[in-house]
Amino acid sequence: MIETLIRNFPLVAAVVLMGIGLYILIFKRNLIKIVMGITILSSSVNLFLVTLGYRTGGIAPIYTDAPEGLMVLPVVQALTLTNIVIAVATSALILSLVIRIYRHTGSLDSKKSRRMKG
Amino acid sequence: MSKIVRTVANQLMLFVLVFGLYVIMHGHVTPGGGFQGGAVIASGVVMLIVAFGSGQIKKSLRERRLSLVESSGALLFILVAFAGIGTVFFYNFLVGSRIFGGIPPTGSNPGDVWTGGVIPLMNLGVGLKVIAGLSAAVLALALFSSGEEME
Amino acid sequence: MATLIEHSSILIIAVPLLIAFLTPLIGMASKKARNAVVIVGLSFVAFLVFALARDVILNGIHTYTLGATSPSLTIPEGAMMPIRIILEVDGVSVFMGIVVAIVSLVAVVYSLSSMKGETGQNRFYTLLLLMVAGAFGMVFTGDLFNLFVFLEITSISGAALVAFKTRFADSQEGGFKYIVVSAVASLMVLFAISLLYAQYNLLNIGALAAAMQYTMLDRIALVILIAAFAMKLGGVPMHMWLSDTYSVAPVSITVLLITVSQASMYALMRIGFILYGVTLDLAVVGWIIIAIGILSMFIGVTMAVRQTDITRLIAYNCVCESGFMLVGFGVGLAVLGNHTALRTYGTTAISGAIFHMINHALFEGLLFLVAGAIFYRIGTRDLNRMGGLGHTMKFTAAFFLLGALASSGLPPFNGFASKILIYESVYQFNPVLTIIGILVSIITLAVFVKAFFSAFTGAVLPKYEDIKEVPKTMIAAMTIFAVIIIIFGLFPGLIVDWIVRPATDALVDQASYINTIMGAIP
Amino acid sequence: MTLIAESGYEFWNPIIWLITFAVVMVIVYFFRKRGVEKYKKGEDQTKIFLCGEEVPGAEQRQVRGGNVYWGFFETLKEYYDGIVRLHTGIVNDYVVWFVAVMAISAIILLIVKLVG
Amino acid sequence: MRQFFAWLCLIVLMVFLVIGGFKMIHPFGEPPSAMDQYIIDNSQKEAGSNNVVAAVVFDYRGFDTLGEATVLFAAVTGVLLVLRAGAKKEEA
Repeated sequence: MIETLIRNFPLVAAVVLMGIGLYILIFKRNLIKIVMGITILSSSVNLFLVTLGYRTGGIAPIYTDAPEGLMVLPVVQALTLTNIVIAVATSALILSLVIRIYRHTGSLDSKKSRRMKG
Repeated sequence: MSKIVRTVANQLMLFVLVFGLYVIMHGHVTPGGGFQGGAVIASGVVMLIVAFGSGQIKKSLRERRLSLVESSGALLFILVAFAGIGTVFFYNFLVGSRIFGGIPPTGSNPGDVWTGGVIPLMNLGVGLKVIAGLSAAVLALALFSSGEEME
Repeated sequence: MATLIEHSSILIIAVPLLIAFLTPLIGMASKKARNAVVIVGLSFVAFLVFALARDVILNGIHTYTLGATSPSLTIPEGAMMPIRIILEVDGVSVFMGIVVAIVSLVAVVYSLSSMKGETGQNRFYTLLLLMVAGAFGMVFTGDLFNLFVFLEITSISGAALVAFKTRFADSQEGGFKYIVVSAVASLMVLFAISLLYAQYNLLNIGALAAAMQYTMLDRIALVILIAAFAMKLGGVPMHMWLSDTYSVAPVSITVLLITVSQASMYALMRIGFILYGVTLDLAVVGWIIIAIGILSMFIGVTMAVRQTDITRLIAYNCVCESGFMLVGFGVGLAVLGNHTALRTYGTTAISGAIFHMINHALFEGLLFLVAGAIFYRIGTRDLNRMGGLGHTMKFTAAFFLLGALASSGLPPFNGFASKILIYESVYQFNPVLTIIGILVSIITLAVFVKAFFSAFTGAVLPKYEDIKEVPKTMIAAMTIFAVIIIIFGLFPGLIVDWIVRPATDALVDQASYINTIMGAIP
Repeated sequence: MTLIAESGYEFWNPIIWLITFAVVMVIVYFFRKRGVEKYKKGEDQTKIFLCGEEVPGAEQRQVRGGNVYWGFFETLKEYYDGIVRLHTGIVNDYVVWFVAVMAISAIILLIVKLVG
Repeated sequence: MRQFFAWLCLIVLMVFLVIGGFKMIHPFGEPPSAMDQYIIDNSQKEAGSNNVVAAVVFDYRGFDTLGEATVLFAAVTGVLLVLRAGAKKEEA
């Protein structure tokens, strides 16, 4: 059991990071902190993806002057690249919306700045 | 910012541009690619915004021009993808042809820029798009939060 | 023509993207040219969709391997599994494609006059086209990660469009809620996809379905996928963003958001029926979906009764209607393993749910367009400040009545035709569900009686005496929906035979979906 | 052909429904015709009569949308109090519900695995 | 009340995911690699690119990259749309 934990520690670390992101999204009322929580969540998914592709003693999947050895999986790295760009785009859009909300309501608190309920 | 910062940023921007273009155009040989290089140059633009203030940058970087460059980059990308539709959408039709058509020897090799088929073209399109897009987004955020708005 | 059909599945996704990238450049030159290009492009896409639907219904599943040496080469030589991204279009996909095509055309026609005088129209049409392209991609792709990417496209463009009217505070708030919810949901979807990738090193739905072993990690991935897509389609108790978002968006965008939610429901069904298919504990997963559906029906309609904001009222009714579909699909999923039950009533339930999807998009879209027309004229969405509009806005009132009757399942409109299928089949599965459904339909009628009564009837209020009928193009857009609703109501048998049956057969037939991909192993 | 009768319980044919509807409409028209001669325009019978009081304007006569179904809400007061309190428009709560649904359905699936 | 409920759900979910981390069929360092190995072996022949990741991003999974570029395009357009000038007077 415990050696499984040691062996799979990177995967568990990604899960813990995801827990931190969800914690921020649940308990922090500040809109900027919500954006941070989403970014942390996507970083945890990125970490998980890259971790999946690692082979013990693997080298980067680039043939230019490559040393001998097994190459790590390239597809997960491509997926991670895609997800990073998507996270950047999402946070840019959310931040612009947060600025507008602050201009309108003068508050960054997700409870004070809400207009619609029920 | 102070005069020193502005001067240094001015000089540094040249190297940032060169490095970013290098990363973009060597994306199929070495680590990097359109997104990475575009992010490098966009961060250079952010440096200029920090140094000179967004109002100054707004005079030289018009939003119209930025969206023009961004759309043209995206168009280059999707048109290169369309060009392969004679066979299949996204078909790498340039491998073995005269443009970027070199095929590297299998296994570890010193690397050759004149390979990759459509990949360098797509890198270029994505690079243009990322430069213009990120710069426009950051500039718009900076301008709006500093009170004045984009045209 | 044959070549066009062969490439149609990718053209349907790529042509809107191309026009979206072109729109800012054309819009700088002239507005009329931009509108013409958008409408012509979307009409061409709709034509392609119908041609592709005919081809798929006649000749079976249509695959397109991107970047291969031939479109039908799903698995290259020397490999045992698909390497590239494959578009796999079967009956359900073309059905959803038809829905998206119709609704997007109507939305653009409506926007032509309802967006007049607003600033930033170039970007509006660009994002609208991106949203349409994302919806098409979600329903046509056969690759899980590609599904995630298109989900993100629809989420981001949708959030920006919801916040289009930047002078209102609540529209900004609705856009913020929508993007936060969508970002969290799609990130969890990506986490589930990576869980599947970690075990099978595959991303193609068909190949994954062939390799699925239903281990512990598969269960966790299934849970995350169900929850995330249920959140995206607004199932109770994750429906609260929906009323906040639908009620503040421009209505032509709300109509598209409905189809995006339908695409999320399509993804949920694709995952339940095809990806996990017969390997999962069908009864349990089916009952989870049925529970979400029952909650959506009841809470959605009871919350709709007490709303005084007309678009919020219709939005809560959307939650209620999607509950009907979830119940139908859940019953079909619960009996998927049991062949006699599936043949006696399971397929009927699935057909009712699928038929209700297009009906839902039609009549809820019509109701939202009517609400937008009222807002366009009198500038308020508050039912307390309306009254007597029926005297001056006759067409609008008639359209609202039509949509309301269809939505509450009164004969002879299409809502009744699909709801009776659900009632009959679900009654054989569990009578209580049918009783709840009929009760909910009655309360739905009460909801719309309230809305119609307080908005259109009564004497003409003095402040609304000079209100005129809405412009011609908005009337035209509503007329399209109304005509389709009446046709679907009068000839339900034809529609069921033509497009709903093939969709149902494609959804319950996991083997052919897998063989279309994996059958080509050399 | 325009017949949906999968279950055999009953069938639904819009054409037959329309014919029935038309017949009913004809009957209704006859009833209306019998009353319509007695109706004369421009007399007291076309005016609103409110116990002799003078009739208030349209604004006052109009029943507001918020006042419809008042008794319904009074009867279901407890239910509505509970259900409306859950609809806090706070975005954090939406994420809480999402996590809750994931947790609950995960528990259900695990129990099923342990039992079966 | 809400705090307790949220903590409970979060902890339950995290426990499930950590158990999933233990239960990984293929432990860290030895992933299944049939598809990726095919790409690693053939990227130079088919895509003519030394950088296997670039080959994946632009050739094998180029459609995802098109979608990704579209996402960035949509986000930038959305930012410029939300922060546009000339919107009519603001109502809180």
